[in-house]
Amino acid sequence: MELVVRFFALYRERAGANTHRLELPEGATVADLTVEVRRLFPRLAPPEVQIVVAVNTDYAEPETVLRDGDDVCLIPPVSGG
Amino acid sequence: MELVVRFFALYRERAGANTHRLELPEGATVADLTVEVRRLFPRLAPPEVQIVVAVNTDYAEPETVLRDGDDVCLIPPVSGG
Amino acid sequence: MIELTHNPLNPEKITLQVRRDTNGAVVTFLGNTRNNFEGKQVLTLEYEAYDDMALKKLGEVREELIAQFGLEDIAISHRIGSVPIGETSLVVAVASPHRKEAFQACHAAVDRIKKVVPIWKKEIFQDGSRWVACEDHEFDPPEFDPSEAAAHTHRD
Amino acid sequence: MIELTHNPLNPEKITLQVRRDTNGAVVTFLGNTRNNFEGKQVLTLEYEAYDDMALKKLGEVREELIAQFGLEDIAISHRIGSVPIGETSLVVAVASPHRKEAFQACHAAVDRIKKVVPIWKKEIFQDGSRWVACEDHEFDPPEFDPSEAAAHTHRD
Repeated sequence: MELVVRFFALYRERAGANTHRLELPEGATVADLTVEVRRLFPRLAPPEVQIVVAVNTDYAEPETVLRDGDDVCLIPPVSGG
Repeated sequence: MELVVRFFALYRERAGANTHRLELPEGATVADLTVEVRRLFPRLAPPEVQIVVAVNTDYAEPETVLRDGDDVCLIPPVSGG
Repeated sequence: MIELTHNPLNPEKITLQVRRDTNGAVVTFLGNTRNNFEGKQVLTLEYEAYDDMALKKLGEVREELIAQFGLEDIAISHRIGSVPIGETSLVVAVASPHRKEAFQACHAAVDRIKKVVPIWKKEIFQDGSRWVACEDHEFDPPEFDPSEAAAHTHRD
Repeated sequence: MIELTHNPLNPEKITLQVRRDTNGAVVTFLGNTRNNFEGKQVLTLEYEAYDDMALKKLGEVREELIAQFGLEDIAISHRIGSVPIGETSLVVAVASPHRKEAFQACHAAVDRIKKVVPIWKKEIFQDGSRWVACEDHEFDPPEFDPSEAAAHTHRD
């Protein structure tokens, strides 16, 4: 399964990219995705900080199963207002 | 001691006047004044309702002693806003 | 800024009075005249103030809350006289570095204004009128009802 | 009304969106860009949003609070892009028959927006910049500090 992950704000700057194309096995979860993201971008977030993931414009739990074509975004701590 | 008492809003309507001139003995208190006001205007407020008095633009306690020339106003329950 | 006026209020102008580049948060309250009282249509409202004392009490409320909440500024403007339905009778604008204090102080200001400032409003209906007492309760029943009336002592 | 815009916000226009003749109380919050962070001069702020999700989450906050507090309406407008110091980045306007609900709902709306809506701000200094994390805490220390960073998980 191929997914395009989008980075915003702090994560975009640390990744040095707006998007990244990932290859994940069928049945992979959000937790699997963040493991892969941490491997590819070790400076993205310290290990103690949960990388929050949005799938199709909703916050996703670590156990959420990803599907081909999902809109996947990495959400650094928000600071609107 | 002669005092001019001012009425506002509901009290003005019930008194049928903006002001009333009162004669009170020297040393009279706010409580004495409200007794006299209730005698003159029995429909102003029911006996169970405290008539609130402002003296010189501050709320006055019943035991406050009045002086000649004081600005005395009767304050019905407020409802600004 | 403290103001009593017979003119329509300009909430934006009043809010601008308190804004500074150091404010993170500005909270503005608008008290608007409503078109009904317990289902009965209100045609207009009449506000009356004991002007000198009202301005003094508004100033005291302002000073007390600035001190209590560490605010930058508060502006209060109250309209007096005839206020048509849907228009604004009270504007309170509070500026603070942080939003929690701005919300709390603005709410406290409105509560205190309604409790201690000598301003009265009268609702005008098709077939009569009534002076509104604290917190929209009836103060002027046709016959005195002690249990009703006793609740309306409005001092602290 | 829910809006993300690159243009300056017009608080009065946004507040007018929620006003009805049945409203007794309207509370408006303005979030303004501040000129300093811990004494350091901020030159300007840059706001970035994940637009689709931000609009969806703002809509959810609006619907939830209208239901929870029995409100008449809420309008939320957030500015995106470069916002000069002293200008408004967020307007939340709440209309309610009664003031208590208007104050509580407006405060809750701002708190929730800052917690769940994917919008980020960056403070630009003379000599650098920083992404602000929840509640104005530093999220991006030069070296990772677990005790500091762990506090910034921002999900419910």
